[in-house]
Amino acid sequence: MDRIMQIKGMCATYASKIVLSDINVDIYKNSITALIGPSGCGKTTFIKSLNLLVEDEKDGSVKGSILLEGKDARNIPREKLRSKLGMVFQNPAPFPLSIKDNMTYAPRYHGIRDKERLGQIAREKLQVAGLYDEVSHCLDMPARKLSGGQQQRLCIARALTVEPSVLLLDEPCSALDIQNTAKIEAMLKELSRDYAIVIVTHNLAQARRIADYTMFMMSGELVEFGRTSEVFSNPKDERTRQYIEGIFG
Amino acid sequence: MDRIMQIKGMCATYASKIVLSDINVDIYKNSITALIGPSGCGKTTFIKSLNLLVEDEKDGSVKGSILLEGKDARNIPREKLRSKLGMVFQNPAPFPLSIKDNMTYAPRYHGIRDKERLGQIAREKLQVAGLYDEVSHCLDMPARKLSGGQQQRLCIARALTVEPSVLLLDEPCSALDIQNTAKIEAMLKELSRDYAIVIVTHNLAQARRIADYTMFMMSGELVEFGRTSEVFSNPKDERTRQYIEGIFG
Amino acid sequence: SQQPAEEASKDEFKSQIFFKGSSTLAPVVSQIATDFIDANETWNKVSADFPEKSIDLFVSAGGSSAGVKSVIDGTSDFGMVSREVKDEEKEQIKDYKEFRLGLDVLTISVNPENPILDVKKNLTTEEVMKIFSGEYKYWDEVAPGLPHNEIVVVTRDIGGGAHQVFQDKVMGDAQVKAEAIQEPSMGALVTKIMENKDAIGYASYGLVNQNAGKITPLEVDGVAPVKENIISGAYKISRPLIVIKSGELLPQERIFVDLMLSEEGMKTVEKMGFVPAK
Amino acid sequence: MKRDKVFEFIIKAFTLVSVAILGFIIFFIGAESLPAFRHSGVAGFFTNERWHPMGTDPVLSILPMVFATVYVSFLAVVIALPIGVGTAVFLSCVAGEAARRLLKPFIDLMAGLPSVVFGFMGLMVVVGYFERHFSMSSGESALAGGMVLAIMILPYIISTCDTTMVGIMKSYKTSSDSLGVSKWHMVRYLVLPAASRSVLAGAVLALARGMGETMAVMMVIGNSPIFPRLLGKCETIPALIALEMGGAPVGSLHYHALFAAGFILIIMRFAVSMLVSHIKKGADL
Amino acid sequence: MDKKSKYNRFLIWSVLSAALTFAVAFFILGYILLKGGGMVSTEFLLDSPKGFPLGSSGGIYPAIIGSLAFTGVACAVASLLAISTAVYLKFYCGSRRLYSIVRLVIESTAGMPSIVLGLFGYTLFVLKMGFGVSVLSGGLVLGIMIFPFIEVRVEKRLGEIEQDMLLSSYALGVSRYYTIKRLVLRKALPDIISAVALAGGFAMGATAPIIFTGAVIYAKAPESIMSPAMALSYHLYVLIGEGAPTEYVYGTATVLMLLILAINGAAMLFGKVNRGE
Ligand SMILES: Nc1ncnc2c1ncn2[C@@H]1O[C@H](COP(=O)(O)OP(=O)(O)OP(=O)(O)O)[C@@H](O)[C@H]1O
Ligand SMILES: Nc1ncnc2c1ncn2[C@@H]1O[C@H](COP(=O)(O)OP(=O)(O)OP(=O)(O)O)[C@@H](O)[C@H]1O
Ligand SMILES: [Mg+2]
Ligand SMILES: [Mg+2]
Repeated sequence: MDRIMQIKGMCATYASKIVLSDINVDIYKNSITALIGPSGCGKTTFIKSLNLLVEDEKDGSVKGSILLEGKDARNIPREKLRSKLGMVFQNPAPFPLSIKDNMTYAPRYHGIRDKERLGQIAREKLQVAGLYDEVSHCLDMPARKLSGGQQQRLCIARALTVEPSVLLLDEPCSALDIQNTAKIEAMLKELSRDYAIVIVTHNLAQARRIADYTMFMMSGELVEFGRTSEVFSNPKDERTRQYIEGIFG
Repeated sequence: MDRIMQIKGMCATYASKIVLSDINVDIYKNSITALIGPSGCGKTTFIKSLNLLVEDEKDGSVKGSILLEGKDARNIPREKLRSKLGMVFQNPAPFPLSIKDNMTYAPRYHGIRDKERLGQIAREKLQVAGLYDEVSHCLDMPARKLSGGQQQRLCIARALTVEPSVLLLDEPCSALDIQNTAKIEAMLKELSRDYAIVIVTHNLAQARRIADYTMFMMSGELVEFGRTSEVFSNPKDERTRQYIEGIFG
Repeated sequence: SQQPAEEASKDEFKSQIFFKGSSTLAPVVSQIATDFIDANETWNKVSADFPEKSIDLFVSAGGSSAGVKSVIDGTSDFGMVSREVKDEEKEQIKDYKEFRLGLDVLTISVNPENPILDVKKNLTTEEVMKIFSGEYKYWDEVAPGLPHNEIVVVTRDIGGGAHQVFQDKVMGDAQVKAEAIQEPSMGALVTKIMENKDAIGYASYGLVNQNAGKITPLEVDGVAPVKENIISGAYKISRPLIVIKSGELLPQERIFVDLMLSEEGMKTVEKMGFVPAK
Repeated sequence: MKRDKVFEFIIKAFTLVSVAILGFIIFFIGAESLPAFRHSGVAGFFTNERWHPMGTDPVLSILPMVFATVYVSFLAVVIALPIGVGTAVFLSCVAGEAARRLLKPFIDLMAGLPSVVFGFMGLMVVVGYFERHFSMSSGESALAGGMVLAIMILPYIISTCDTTMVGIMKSYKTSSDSLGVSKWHMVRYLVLPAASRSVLAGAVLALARGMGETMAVMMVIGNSPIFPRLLGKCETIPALIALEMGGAPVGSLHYHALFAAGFILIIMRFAVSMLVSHIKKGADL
Repeated sequence: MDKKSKYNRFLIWSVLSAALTFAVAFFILGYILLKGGGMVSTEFLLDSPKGFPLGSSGGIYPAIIGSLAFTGVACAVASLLAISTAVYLKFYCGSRRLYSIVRLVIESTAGMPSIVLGLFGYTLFVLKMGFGVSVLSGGLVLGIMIFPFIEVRVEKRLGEIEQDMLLSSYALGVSRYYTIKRLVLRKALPDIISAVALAGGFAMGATAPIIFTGAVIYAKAPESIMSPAMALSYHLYVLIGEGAPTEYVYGTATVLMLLILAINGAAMLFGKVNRGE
């Protein structure tokens, strides 16, 4: 399979604190990569580094080379880079706008003016994220009034509106009930036909269920990367084994 | 087993929107009650109604009777009620203070002045929440700089500092990795010897693992309540069955 | 020069005249100007040679030196000065002209409740000097029988025009004591004397007249600050009120200056409490 | 997108213009004060002698005015800070939404009153009171200046703190309530610490305003160029400049010396904000 | 309860502070209104100053218009520059060095004695740039005076915008400009407007900066920003200096107060409408 992203010697720091050190890994097209590891190991920072969002944070900096489709990410205009890498945050943060405006926020920026068309995009993506039926009657309600899980799904739907080719998801299902989780998983599987997906998850079962590749991180280092089946059945690193066995231990 | 809370005909509304209708349920001492149900069904609202927090929100109101240890919750001073019902929110919101100050915030209120003692409480509860080792060297760091999971654990630890007799947890493990989840579960099991615990979870496996009772809600109604084993193996309501089978479906 | 109005004057009639300078003189000039505007409204009513343009006379304060500076810089048409214009200042002004409107006198005034008025209505220059320099600290040092109260000396800003006059004519080489209260305007100085029983200060003759009864001037060296003595020059502590200009006057400016120097203008000067030049 | 570039360019240009103008002010004052510094050296401004800029042998010491400026403005901040923060707490945590909306405009209104009015009322009320009740020969004093200035800077402190405190209340009230602590505990241990930055910012803003305030202070401190005492007269640098600028012949040493005094004031303000940003770093959250 | 009494002092502190603050505020405002409120009539508002000394009868119409003109110029200039600077510093300025230099310049000029600003404005605008003594020159100086005031507030407000929200927006690949326009301004606009209004009040009350640059003792209502004008604050100063009848002093102060109140009120209303939509 083709690599869509190649990451070499990536380091991320906040002020003097080194959060990621020397990460080397590739992201493959048409596949799902699960990112697992203990809390605080740097998973969120990892995906925020891929689209250089860390550099927009206070004192944050990213070093090393990140190639997207063979091109250095730094040479791609930020906006382009980011609309190629759709991202969903760990804590859903809908904008303080109505549900509809949250959905049309990015498309409008990308030049879509037609009301019809905007409405259609909103509807379609909300459907994909399994939220449409619940909110179709109140699209003008402030998005902040939605329940936690609804907000989460809204943010997923919103990330889809930019039609990214890579999707970066930080624990997208953590606030979702089982049915919605199943829906999202199905959707991701579906999307992975066309896109590359990186998903941070604490749910190892989920990683096993949907991921083609799994990377395991610990205190800012990439410990292991490989096909999911191999990582889970036959981990090369002792730390990985211990972590995975934690499920049952 | 003894009932610590009795809820009769509880309704909750935001402005004119009815979010909970006619909930009748009891919470038992020394046991864990899992609250499951689809996203947006009113789980968060349910636990926010128990300590009457909904009434402090804009346009929120709670009707019906809520008895805590036989006393009407409305006749208990709010502060007392709330320190009896510890609560952890779905999206962790540490105060914009240092980690240590987050931990000593409530104990100070209850008259503890001694630095030693405060430090000890902070340490102890952080240990229970499995955060101590990660943050022991930087207790004076702003809590907002912690990773998502760390913030979550901090909020759990903070809720424990008031020594509540009922613990209300809204998806406490959703941002936690497997090991911390295991730790928290063990801790909850431990705590349930002395306390009553209500835990909202989307992880049905978790509910099965730790809960003595399970209540299933849907669109603001309590559909089913019973011993966990029974609810899962032999649900009385068709909707419950369908929801639970969703795991495999 | 940068003044846009002046540039315009080459081809167009200049309807604006700008005065700037001494805050003592500003109310006088603006009073005359307002009356002039009210009487005429447009220039053609002043003289048939002028076009029908509204009369815009502007008066702005800022201090005597600011007035001189504005004339040097060309940012105003006339400067108002309430002290003698120094030679080095005159050198900087091309084709210097000055018009004397009148005299202001500094009276040595006290609160009407001050018992000194019963004991001693006259001070010598030396005594005034001693009071202001701090050699006399309490009233009973000035004359026996007065209360043992601290003398509250009120002055204008040391360095301002009024103070310079006082310095030259009274203090000589001595300095006013550091504890003196410096007031930003004559109005404030007079107010202070009106409010504080132990205060003494050099109040402007004009303001003493405007506040007759609320503030009382003393004699100095036996000479009372009254009109005759001022005109005769017997009362020494005085300063001139001057309007200055660089270059030739435009016809409309000439008309206004003549008005200021006319009997009517002098009446206004007097009404404002100063001693008119004529 | 093109619009972005344009926007960025425009605000960059405006920023540049602003900085250029402000920089030019500093330069202007610096340049105008140069002759004075050349005359008596920087040290000459800080000797223990009298300010006497005219005559044949001018002395340009403004040490007493430096002290007075600091003294009066600190006095004002010391008086206004506790009251201002207290009022902000009242507005954000005690008063209901309706009361807040009713009362807040008065604060803004106070901020807008011209300093002449404050000075005038200070003269009538504060100075008059001192004279009547403290048997002071004259009521003009550093304390009167501090009090009048305190009233003037109060609205600044209040409105800086209030906005932040309302934000904190909004975001964390629910979390705090659920811990069963009282509102006052929240004020003491959450609102105040979390707003400390704002309080500091408010204080600095107020101090800046205080050190530069001219008219009102000038009307009530007596303007005597002596070292400040609480109940004694004194003269601040802005008062010195405002009093004497009108009478100083342009280009004279006196004129340049007044600019030098202004320049020293800038340096002082700068020192204060450096000090504060230092403290801020120490208390960083 | 012991816990309650422990915090009583906070309650007492805040209530007393507020009581004191509002007592002072009401005293000052009430005093002025009581003494000057009776003066406010259509004649006073719409007539030119008359009498002897000038201003002791007639009205203050030219000063009202002049004050509005000065304040308008000042607010327009200052808000444009200050908001731009704040946005630039918060969202675009990449270099820490540059940031601290700009901050340093702003901090040093904040609270500059206004008389010095006036002299500076005289040199730059009146002389060098040839604007003459005019509303424009005076307004520009006032604008410089309130610039740091607005900038500091706006920057602080922008700093309070949630970081998460900004990051979420950037992550969608939209530009900073778009984020600022749609999210940041939407959240911060009411506060920005109230900062500008507050600053406008401050400018309207200032005297010293316009003495040298734009204000005159007597003028008709200005017809262009290139001519000098009266201003309420300066008129007040002159009235006090000349010892005009106190009811005229307080009447002028009352009008000034009401104007400032109106400006703030309008700002609040605007903010509310903006938030509500
Ligand atoms: N403040 C509010 N105003 C109006 N509606 C609200 C408010 N808070 C919640 N709701 C609505 O009430 C319903 C129940 O919300 P609640 O947060 O209790 O759901 P939940 O069961 O916790 O869902 P999730 O699992 O997604 O967190 C939702 O439809 C939500 O949109
Ligand atoms: N802005 C910041 N400043 C300083 N330290 C930070 C910052 N953001 C994150 N960190 C630290 O970097 C480390 C990694 O954080 P990160 O959020 O990437 O963890 P994570 O793997 O996503 O954890 P979780 O599963 O709990 O969300 C943590 O120790 C955290 O405290
Ligand atoms: Mg994370
Ligand atoms: Mg919820």
